[in-house]
Amino acid sequence: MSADASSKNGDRRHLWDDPKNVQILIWVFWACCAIVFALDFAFHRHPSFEGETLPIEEMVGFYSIYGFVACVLLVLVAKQMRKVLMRSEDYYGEVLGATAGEPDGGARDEGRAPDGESREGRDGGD
Amino acid sequence: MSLLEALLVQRGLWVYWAIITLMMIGLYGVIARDHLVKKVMGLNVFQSSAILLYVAIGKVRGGTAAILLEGEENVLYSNPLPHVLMLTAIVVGIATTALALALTVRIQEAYGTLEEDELARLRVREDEEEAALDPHPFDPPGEPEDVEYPEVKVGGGAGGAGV
Amino acid sequence: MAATETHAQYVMGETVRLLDGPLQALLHPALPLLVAGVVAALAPPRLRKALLVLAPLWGAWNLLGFTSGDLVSAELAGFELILLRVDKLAFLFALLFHLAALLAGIYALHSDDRMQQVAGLLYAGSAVGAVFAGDLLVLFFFWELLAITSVFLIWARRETASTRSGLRYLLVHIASGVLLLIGAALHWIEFGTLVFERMDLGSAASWVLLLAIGIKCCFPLLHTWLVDAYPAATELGTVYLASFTTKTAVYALARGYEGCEPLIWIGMAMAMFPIFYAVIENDLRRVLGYSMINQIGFMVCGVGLGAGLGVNGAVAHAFNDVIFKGLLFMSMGAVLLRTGRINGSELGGLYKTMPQTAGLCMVGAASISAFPLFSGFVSKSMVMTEAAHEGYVVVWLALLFASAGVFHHAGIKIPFFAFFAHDSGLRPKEAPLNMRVAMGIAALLCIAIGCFPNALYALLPYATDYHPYDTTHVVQQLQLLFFSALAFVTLMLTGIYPPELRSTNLDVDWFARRAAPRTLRVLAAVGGAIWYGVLAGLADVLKVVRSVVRWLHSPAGRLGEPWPTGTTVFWAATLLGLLLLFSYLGSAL
Amino acid sequence: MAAESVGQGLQQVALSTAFDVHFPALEVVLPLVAAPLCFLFRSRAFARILSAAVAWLTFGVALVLLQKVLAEGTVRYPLGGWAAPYGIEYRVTVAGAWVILVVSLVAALTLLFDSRGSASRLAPERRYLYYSAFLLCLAGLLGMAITGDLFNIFVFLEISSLSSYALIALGRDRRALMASYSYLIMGTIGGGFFMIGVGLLYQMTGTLNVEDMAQRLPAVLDTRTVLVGFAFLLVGLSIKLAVFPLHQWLPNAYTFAPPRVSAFLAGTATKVSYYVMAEVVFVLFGAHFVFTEIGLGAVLMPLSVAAMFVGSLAAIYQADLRRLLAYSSIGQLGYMTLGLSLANVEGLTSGLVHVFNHGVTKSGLFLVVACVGYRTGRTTVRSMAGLGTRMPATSLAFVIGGMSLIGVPGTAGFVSKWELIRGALAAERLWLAAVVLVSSLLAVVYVWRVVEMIYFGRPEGLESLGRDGEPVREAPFSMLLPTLILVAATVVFGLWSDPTLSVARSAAVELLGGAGG
Repeated sequence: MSADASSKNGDRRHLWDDPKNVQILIWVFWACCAIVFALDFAFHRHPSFEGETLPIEEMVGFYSIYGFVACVLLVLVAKQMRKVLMRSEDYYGEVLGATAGEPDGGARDEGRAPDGESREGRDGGD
Repeated sequence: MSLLEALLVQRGLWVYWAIITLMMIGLYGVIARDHLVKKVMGLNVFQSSAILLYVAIGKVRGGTAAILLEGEENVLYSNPLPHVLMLTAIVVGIATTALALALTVRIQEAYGTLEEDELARLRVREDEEEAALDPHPFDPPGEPEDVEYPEVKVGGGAGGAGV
Repeated sequence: MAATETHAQYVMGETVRLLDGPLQALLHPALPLLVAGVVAALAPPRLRKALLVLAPLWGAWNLLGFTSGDLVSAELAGFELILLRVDKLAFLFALLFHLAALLAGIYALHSDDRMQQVAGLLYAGSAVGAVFAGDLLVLFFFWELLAITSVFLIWARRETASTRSGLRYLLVHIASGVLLLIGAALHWIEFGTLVFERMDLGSAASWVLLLAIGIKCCFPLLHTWLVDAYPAATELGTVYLASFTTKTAVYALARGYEGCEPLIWIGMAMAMFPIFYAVIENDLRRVLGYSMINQIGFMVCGVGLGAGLGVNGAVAHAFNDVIFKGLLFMSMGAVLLRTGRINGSELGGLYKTMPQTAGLCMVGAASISAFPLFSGFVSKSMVMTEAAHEGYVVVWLALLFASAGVFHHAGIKIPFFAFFAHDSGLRPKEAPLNMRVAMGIAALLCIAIGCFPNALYALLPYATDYHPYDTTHVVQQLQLLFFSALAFVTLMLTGIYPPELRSTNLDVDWFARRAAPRTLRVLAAVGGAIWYGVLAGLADVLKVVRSVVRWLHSPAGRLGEPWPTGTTVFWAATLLGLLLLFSYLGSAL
Repeated sequence: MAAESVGQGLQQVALSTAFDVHFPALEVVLPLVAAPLCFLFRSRAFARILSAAVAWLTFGVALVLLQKVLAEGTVRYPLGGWAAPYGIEYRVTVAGAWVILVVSLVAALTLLFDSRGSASRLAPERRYLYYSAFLLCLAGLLGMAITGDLFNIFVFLEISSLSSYALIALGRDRRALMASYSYLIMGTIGGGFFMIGVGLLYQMTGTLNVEDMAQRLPAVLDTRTVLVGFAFLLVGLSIKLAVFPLHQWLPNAYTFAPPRVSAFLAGTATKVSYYVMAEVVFVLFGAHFVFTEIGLGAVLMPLSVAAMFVGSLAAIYQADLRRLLAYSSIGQLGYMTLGLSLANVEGLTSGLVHVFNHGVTKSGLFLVVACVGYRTGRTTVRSMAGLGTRMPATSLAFVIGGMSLIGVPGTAGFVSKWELIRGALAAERLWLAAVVLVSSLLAVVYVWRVVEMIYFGRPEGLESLGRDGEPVREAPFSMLLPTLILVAATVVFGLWSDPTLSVARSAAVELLGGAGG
């Protein structure tokens, strides 16, 4: 999904740099979903609840549908929450990492912050 | 009616009224007179009233002096003890008066006056001269006490050495 | 390990228990770590590093000498204090803490920071001490020690934001400790004992103590310290923090409130609400923080469900959580160390240069998502099963929802945004070896427990014959997880999924950090105006008083100046007159 | 000098000769005889040595008497061999012995103090008169505490008063004359009132012996004459005791008297009157009559509180150290009378222990001021500027004494204040305890003014030079020694309060037990 970004660092192409590979992965995933769903027909799931407490649980594909719906609902609700809850990063004043040295765009080769004095011991290499 | 009776009818109580009056005169003298010698005199009157009180206490109506007489028994005599005590009190009174008068002499020498209000003013001035050397932290600065003191001629020496 | 009366003795306390084996002097289990912490404070760097690894091993070896039923008490100021009480519950947690301390110790080997090393060891030691505390006073001692030692892990980041965050953290935890002390006092008053045993909700002490534990346990509305402080700590500090504080609280809850029904609902709420926050949170360690609250929700729920499978599930899940959550925090710590950033919006594509970290992170993600054959599966399902068994439909549905949600944010979001997603262009080095070793051990444990849960089950406080791997369970779980993932993939592909944005998301700490200060500021302004008005008035009054006092008492004042003789005599006469009048009236009556 | 340690003296003294039965008389006769001797020999050196020796002797005798009283109960001595109700009886109670101990101790130490410079207006060759008057004053004060005869108390009161008027008038400042005159007028009226009171009581009971009268009084307690007599006695004593508002003679008298006289009178005169008042109130009339029937507490308590505040507030404003200390004395006397007005064991104990504690403290502080005056030539607060380095021992002595005035724990002042607060609480008057604490804050203010000057004040210009233009340095040893002994005693008996408190307590119990005869 992030194929084009790799070239700017000039490093070798990695596995998921190739959209084809990603596409294959997605197809495999869909296949897995289908198989897992189909398992409901292959096995009889004994219900978690005894008796008639939650009959819907025994419905075919209950867990699959519940999982899917739950997650979509989760994301949609969370998205709406943003409208109410989201504030700028420095809403409370300070921002974490603001007073630390930001790596300059690339990888931090030694992982040592520019102001190494004050952050002594944060990392000592391998 | 009973009060008037107490005042006049009961015989003998008039002595106490006289003593109280005397005492009041003495105290009045001390309180109201500004002249130091007059105060001393007031004091003297006050002391006399106290002495008279004791004498009156000791007096027994119809009694004689408490002197042992040959051959006379069952003599009615006044209580001698208060009278004897008053000898001491009189001595004390004389000593006090003498000391007070001696002091007034010294005050006259030191200040040239015996009027207490003038002496008080002089003393206040002395106090303030002393205090001026020692500005008090709680005194607001630049707030002079603009009290005018009447000029009093200061005589005598500033406390001569030697009595 | 029967406690027979032969030889071996405790160093602390009075009770002497003799072990069957060779002459063996046992330290209080918390001592090895605490002593190591104190020694580390003075030791040179190499020794400190050695201690980080050796102290947990020594402690664990020492711990293994104890057995359920051991009791050490000491008398202090008339109180019989139980310094040590060993049972299966405490033993399991202590073992877990030693394991966590070992993992964190290995993870910390690259660092030279004395502050973090010392704080880490002492912190782990306090947690061990807390779970073995037999009474509320000893618990209070370690409870506060936990707070005081751990805050240095936050301050060790040495940034303004983290310092302030640490202060807030300390404040909350000191408050929790104070509540605990108050609760202990109330308990003493109500029951005449300080022994920390199961309580019934109802007494004032039990509520105060629940509040104290609830703060540390991140009950809803009391949880913000965690998502505030954990992301603020160092990459190493968070690993320590994630292992001890909340787990000690879970232990305390299991000890004191086993089977308390309100906990089921509290746990449910805890499992539910953080996942929404986790979806929109950018800081990946804060995502893990929310996920942690969600996992503790399962544990609280389990404790509430009561003896047997519920508590077993809670405890087992706590055990697993320390390992897989530790693994996730470790991987994020490695990312933070190597890139200096931790926001999802700034990361991505790190698999290219940190493939091992990415792989280990995914093991952790699989575990937290309760994938079959991973550790989360064998413990979380216990709580779920018990909830269903007890007939809590709503709770069960909510927990199922939360399970799906966990997979969503912790299982997919964390590894995806950090290591895959769009290429951020960052090409950091692979994590230091010691970190990879620590993560590797953790990952191995995750899989081992997932595959062979019976070893863990044997340690649980209640005997169990629970079998997680039946077809129904596995199929259910696979369906749930795959279709959760399907939802993620679908939303991603359709672009509905909310992008990672640099932002602050308001939580209930808004009330403490924003609303309260602002209200206070307004109040202060109003109050200040009034106050200054009052002060001005007071100043006027004082001025009057002062002038009156001066008028009376200064050397020239009415009472201060020496009166003329006549005046004094007048007063004497007046006083006499008054007294005579007084006596006259008195006698006339 | 061996007797200077009270602790040592309180130990069992094996002095059991036939002679010691005469000790009560000896206590008074010694200074009384020495006074005319001083006059006769007209030698300053002789007078000095004799008076100091007599003072120390009386102190020793007082110690023996106290120990004897504590061991055997009240010591009686019929003067001239006349039995009690008829003759004059010397009667040493615990409280009396306690007071004469304080008086003789303060006298001994102030006479040890080597007052140099021209502190009094007497020419050096006539200085023997000073000692003569001093000894008379001492005899009077001791006599008041020892005699068991009311009229005798009056006589001793006048002896001490007359000699103290003379002593005060010897002050170098001419204001001393007016101060003395004022005191004379007030003192004489006070004495007169006392005498009238005694006369009225004699009229009703026919006896002058305190114990005898105490036994006869209950029969006639409801007569108006007794009431009037009581009022006269009380007001008369209040004047001598400088109870607010009858305190105005005190500040100037203490301020302008010669230094040693200030120190001596501040430590003793009012304390003896306090004892006499306690005896009149508790022994003669009994607490029940005085506090329940007449309700004296309602009068004395407000006046005591007023004295605490008026004295302390006025002290804050004083420029002169001696006057500051004098006003502080008025406040401290307020504490003592407050203790008396509580009419319980704790309150009276606090008053009686304060007799010692305040006597020692205030005398010590007046001697400190005398040292300062000797070196700097002045006694204003300002003159203390920077003395912390130039007169370190003297400065420290002032600080310690000041702390005792405030009532800082560890000093003698604290012991009495603590006991007073206990008394207020025992009487269930919480507000009184609060008032005592608040008034202590005022003491902090006036003491701090001086302390600040000592350690942070900077002498300006000529002020850095002392008397006669010499640089200021530590006071000579002969002045410092008694000062430091007194100040050290405030610390010693602040920390080790058992002996003082226990004696004061048994005195208080004895006085209260004497209620109604």
